[in-house]
Amino acid sequence: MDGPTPAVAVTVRDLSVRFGSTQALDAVSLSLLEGEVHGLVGENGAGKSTLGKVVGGLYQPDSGELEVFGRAVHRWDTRRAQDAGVVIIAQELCLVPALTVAENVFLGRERRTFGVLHGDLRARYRELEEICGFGLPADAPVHTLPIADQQKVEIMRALARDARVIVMDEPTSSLTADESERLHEIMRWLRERGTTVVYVTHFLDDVLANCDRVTVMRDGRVIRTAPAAQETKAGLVEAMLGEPVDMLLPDRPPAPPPDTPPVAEMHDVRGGAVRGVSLRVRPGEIVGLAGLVGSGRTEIARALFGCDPVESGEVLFRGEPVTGASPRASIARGMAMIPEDRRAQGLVLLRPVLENVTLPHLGRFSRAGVLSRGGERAAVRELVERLGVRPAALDGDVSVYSGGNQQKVLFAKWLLGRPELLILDEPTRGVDVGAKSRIYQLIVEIAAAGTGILLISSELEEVAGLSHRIHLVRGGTVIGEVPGPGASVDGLLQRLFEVEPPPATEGTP
Amino acid sequence: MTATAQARAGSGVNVPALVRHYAVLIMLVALFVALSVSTSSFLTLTNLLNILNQNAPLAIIAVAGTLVVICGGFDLSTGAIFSVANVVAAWVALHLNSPVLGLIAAPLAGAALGLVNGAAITRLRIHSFLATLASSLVYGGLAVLITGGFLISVPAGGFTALGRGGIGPVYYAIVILALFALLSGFLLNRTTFGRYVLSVGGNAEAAELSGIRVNRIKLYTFLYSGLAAGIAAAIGVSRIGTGQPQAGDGMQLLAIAAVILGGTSIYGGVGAIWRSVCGVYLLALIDNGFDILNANPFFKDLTTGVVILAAVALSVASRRR
Amino acid sequence: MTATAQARAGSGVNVPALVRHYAVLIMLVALFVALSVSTSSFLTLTNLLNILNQNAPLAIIAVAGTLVVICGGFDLSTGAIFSVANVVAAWVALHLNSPVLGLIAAPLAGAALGLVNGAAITRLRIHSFLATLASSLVYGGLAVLITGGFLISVPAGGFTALGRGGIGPVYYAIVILALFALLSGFLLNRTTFGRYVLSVGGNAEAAELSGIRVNRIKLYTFLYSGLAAGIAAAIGVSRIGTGQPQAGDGMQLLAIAAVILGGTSIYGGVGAIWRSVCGVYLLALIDNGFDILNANPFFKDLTTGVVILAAVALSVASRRR
Amino acid sequence: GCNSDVSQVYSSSTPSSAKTGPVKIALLASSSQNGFNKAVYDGAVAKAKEYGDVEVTIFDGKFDSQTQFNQVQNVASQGTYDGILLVPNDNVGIAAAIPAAAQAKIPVVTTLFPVGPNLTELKPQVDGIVSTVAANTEENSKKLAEGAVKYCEDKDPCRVAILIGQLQFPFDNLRNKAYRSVLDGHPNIKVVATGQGNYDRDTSLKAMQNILQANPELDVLLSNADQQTIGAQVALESAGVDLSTMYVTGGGGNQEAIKQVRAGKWAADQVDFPNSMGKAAVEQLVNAVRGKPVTPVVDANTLGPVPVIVTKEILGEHPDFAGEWAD
Ligand SMILES: Nc1ncnc2c1ncn2[C@@H]1O[C@H](COP(=O)(O)OP(=O)(O)OP(=O)(O)O)[C@@H](O)[C@H]1O
Ligand SMILES: Nc1ncnc2c1ncn2[C@@H]1O[C@H](COP(=O)(O)OP(=O)(O)OP(=O)(O)O)[C@@H](O)[C@H]1O
Ligand SMILES: [Mg+2]
Ligand SMILES: [Mg+2]
Repeated sequence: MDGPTPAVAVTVRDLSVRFGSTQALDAVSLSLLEGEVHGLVGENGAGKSTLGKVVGGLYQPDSGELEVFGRAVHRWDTRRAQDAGVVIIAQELCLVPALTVAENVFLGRERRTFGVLHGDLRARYRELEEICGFGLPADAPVHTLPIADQQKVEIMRALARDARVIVMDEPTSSLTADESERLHEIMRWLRERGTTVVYVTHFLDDVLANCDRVTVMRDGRVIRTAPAAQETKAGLVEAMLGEPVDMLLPDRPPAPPPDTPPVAEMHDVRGGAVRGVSLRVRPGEIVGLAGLVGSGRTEIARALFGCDPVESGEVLFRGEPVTGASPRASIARGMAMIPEDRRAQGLVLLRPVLENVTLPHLGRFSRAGVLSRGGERAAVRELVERLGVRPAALDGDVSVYSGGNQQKVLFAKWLLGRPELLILDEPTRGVDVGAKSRIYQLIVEIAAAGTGILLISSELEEVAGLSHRIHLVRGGTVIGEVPGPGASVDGLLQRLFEVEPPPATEGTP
Repeated sequence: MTATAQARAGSGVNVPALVRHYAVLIMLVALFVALSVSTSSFLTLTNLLNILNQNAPLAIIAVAGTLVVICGGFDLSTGAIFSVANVVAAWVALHLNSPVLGLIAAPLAGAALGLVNGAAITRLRIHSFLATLASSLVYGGLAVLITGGFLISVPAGGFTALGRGGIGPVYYAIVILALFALLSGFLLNRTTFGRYVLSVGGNAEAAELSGIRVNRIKLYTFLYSGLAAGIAAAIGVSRIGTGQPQAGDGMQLLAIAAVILGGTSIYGGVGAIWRSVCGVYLLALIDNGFDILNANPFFKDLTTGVVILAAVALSVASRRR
Repeated sequence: MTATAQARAGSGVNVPALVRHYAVLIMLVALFVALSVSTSSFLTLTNLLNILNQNAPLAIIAVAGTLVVICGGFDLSTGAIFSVANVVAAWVALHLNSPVLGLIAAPLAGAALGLVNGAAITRLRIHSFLATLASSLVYGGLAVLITGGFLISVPAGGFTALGRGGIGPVYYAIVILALFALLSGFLLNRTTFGRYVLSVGGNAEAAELSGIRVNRIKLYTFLYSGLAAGIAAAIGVSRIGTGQPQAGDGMQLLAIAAVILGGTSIYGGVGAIWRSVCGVYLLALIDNGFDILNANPFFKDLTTGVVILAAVALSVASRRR
Repeated sequence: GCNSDVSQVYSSSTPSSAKTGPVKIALLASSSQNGFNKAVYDGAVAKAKEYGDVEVTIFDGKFDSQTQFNQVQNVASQGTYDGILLVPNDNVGIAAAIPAAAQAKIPVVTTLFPVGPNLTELKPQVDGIVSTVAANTEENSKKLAEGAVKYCEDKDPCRVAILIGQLQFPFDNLRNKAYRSVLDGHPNIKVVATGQGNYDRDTSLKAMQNILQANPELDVLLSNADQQTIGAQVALESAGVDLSTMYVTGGGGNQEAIKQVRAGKWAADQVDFPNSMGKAAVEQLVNAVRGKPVTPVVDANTLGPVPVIVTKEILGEHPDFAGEWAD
């Protein structure tokens, strides 16, 4: 940066936070300048969110100092932080479900006279919407929105606060590439206005392209802070993980011969947001679903897994028509699904790691309904080690695990069952680069062992790089298919944005 | 119900949604019509005013209780607060020889006890279900101690004006209920306080993140609930002219039943004041019906149970597709 | 409390965690010691056995209620089920002239009514709080109808053996409670059923997606709770020798209070059987203490409320950092 | 009536249990927070003072039969008390606890109700009960109803509303049946409504308002409890009914009720004498403890200065009687 040295917005000095036996932050010192986009990277559990939450007033540090705009703060909570202009977009979506989009966005910042609300909510919302351009309906209750849209609401909520410092903790984890780009534009716009943005993300390319400075964290400590221009992706990765990691996608497993009978098929399935879908997955094949957010990929997966009713069409598993579909029946047939919302749909946060992993497989670890806990522990310990879940405690409290480690626990849960069909809905959301490459490796191994995989991801590189075949999804139907090898992100995007959608029936696998 | 199913249910305005929303009103109207045709004594101004008047104290408690439940809490102490407030009113009226002071003392005492509830819940971070269960025992004991276990009879005169008098044929109690319900509805829907109540009940963490003082909002709802119980007690004690330490026994459960019957979620975040009032009067109509039809009281509880189930089933059936 | 505060609390095993976990036990022991030193009448075998025996039916209900609460439900109908089961037992014993059949009929009746609860809750998809509130009214009405409002006196003889007899000085009721609590603890901690109960209470949607029949698990917990109320009723009616339609009044609230006092979360997902039993006996010791210390009964409710608050505050204080 | 003035020697435990010296009595009130029980207690204490070496302690039964059951057991097992004075919450459930007292050789005197399956049998039905200080509920209820019949003689139809505590309570059921057995024999008498007052003013007020709605013209109000009549009075008066033109009754004989009867507003009241009952019960209990002769049945109707059913005229003859309790 040129010109006069910019003023310091936030300084933290020797900040430490300890949770039980975990030292989440260990004497962290860092300064954030006014008008900079400051990248914060590190592997899962490095302490990024914890740092953000301390700055945002959600957590109290055990020791250390916090200085905001030159003033040392002592009592610090979300309210005081917001009054000082510090706002955080938490990693885990945190909205009031029954309130509308606009109400959520301006929550706590309502205009009022003697406590009586003004009627200008919609006008204010429109103003903000002009800046963001997300196109969300102001009056929809947020619980009716897909996750990605909820994330946009979170972003708008932070903007609505006219903050001088915004901590964005993985704001793009459910956004598609173009929406992420919108956010990056917003960041630049904020920077011009002198706002400080802390950008926590696992997308290192985004960090390098959009941040002024980058701080790398590992094990609760700051490794280094440097101008983004001086960093490289490989350098960041090595600093994060303490060792260089091969970031190339693994090779696809060999595709099954085309005449292999499919393990699962959908024939013109309709129901809810699914409007006529046909596809098939063969054993050992990785089939990707590419689509924009809200295109209905999750709905397709849920219909296949039996969570949502199928109104017409047919689902076949190993050639047999599926009747009386339910998650239970699907699991019994040999399917498994890692849902997109790991906290709401995947994990029982109140129960320890062990119980979460074995939940669908208790039949195996019990006789006449009585559990054999030794067998359970042995099986789970093996998986936890294989997947590198951290902390590696079987009785660990998953609710406080970092996002990436929660995702690994979910993988462990379904890998215990050796499914014939594995549905993965955003399997690497919020996962660090190291873990990501381990998950890719896993996907490939699982497929190589003969499991059919249906892969849904908003990271088109993943879909393009791992799938044998890719279905393009729009408006709840499959609008086309491209072979995986040779597919490019740009090519996929172009097809997805095609103005004139072909008729739904064209989507033959 | 899963979140997605909920999401699905939440979209668009259609007949099932209306039924769900208005189930309690529909039941109320149905019972109203049934009673009107089955006996001529039902549909008279006096009877209707009586029903409204009789249950106004309970309805006032349920109105404030709606805010508590929407905010994610439970107030099981309103009955005990009613008891304390009603003996305090009688005590003050008798010993300070001022009916007016007595009647003013009740809401004040109620608000004070509600404040204690709120402080205990937010300071000690106890769940309100347990905290108010405990405080209801404490308050109940307090009411008995104030009276020494006896009744406090206030000589008639000004003291009974509030409970027995009215504006024309309309009892004051009805007027107070109407005002209180309107005020509460306004608070809930048109003020930042109401917005915060909804958000704290809907997702306390999100509210906290938005800079809302979650504890303070919770505290206010319990204060409000205590105040309402105090107002109800003023009406009740004035009607009877006697402070009784057991006067409020069981009211808290009826009030909560009415709130939930009105469709307010016990998980908080959503609800409506008017539906709780409908809930109170749905239960009241059953009572009234049994009395004026001279039906066998053995069947009253049974009927009440069935009506509640029917109302809820109606609202739930419409949720299916 | 916000989720973050909760999350913060959840880590590591340390002294505060122990206090939190054992708060109810600590209070129980403290009260036990206090009573032992303050009067010689307390620490006698007879008195202790009496306390255990007297509260065994309530404890049995609380034990099963723990499973219901852990599974995310609420059973407000156990008192009414107790009433029905106890009049059914008396009726059968009297009219079929078989004490044994009568005593067997109670648990069966209880289980049947619990099944009806469970079916209503899962089929109609009503929240259990409201459903069991309604069903408790229906069942209460049923109990009155069975008796016609009178008592059903069973001629002494075999009928009272269960309630009054015992193995040596140990009443059968205590033995049954011990077995039932052990069985329930085993079910919760060592069986797939228990694991499912915990996960359904913790996150019903995740459980459903893991292939668990959520509704069936819920239904079983209510069935179990009804069965427990029936067993409790068999003991109770056998003790008294008479079926009374009001026998169970108020039991449901005491049982739930004990469960929550034992630290089981009203949101489900976590809890322990033995702590509910401690909760029951903590309340029982207060009662017993007042009686044998000859303390002014005016202060009993007040004291109970304060002890509950103290127990909870103890467990919560240790949660802070 | 069942009253029996024949003295019998308390014989169910051996005379060797006779005790000299101070006597400690546990008064198990149905609820200590209740005027009626308080009056029993006051009477008991007064009598104890007369003795000088007798002490009475009150226990709170919380209107809950299980609580009282436990209290009997606890008292029996502790050995602190020499006798139990019982104001029972229910007649049958508590009976099961009495044998424990009998075993511990602690005599029990019951007031207000007999203990045992038969509510109309005053003679001790359970081993351990040495004396019943009570009146026959059925007969008293019939007497109250007979007053109404007399009032109705030249009225056709004569519309009667009954306000009963709670029909689910056996003794209230008994009272209601007793009323009906008297009234139903008279074709001119129509029982137009039966409401439940739950011994509570507010509940009774509501019930009466509702009843008046369907039956604006009432001739008789039969109520088994004064508290209920007081609540009903509010409803009647605010509906513009002059009580003196009706036949209004109450039950219990509390001070308010006696005032109303004297004022001519209520036509009759069925009087209880809790204070005298407390005294009489202590007397029997002390006799039992000391091995003196015990009267197994003390008819409570005979304990007070006035007959069990009082009217304005009767009270006129007893200007000093004010009622033995206040609620
Ligand atoms: N509330 C809490 N209680 C206990 N431990 C916690 C809590 N929050 C975080 N931790 C632990 O602190 C460490 C740092 O967590 P944090 O969430 O800050 O990591 P992160 O860098 O944001 O990781 P991710 O990239 O996965 O989001 C982790 O080991 C986590 O398990
Ligand atoms: N239950 C439902 N009923 C009707 N429409 C729904 C329902 N659930 C979601 N939708 C809508 O269907 C569309 C597809 O949503 P879905 O979440 O399946 O998209 P997606 O492609 O998986 O996107 P994401 O990236 O959020 O996972 C969205 O527009 C959403 O609003
Ligand atoms: Mg994080
Ligand atoms: Mg999706």
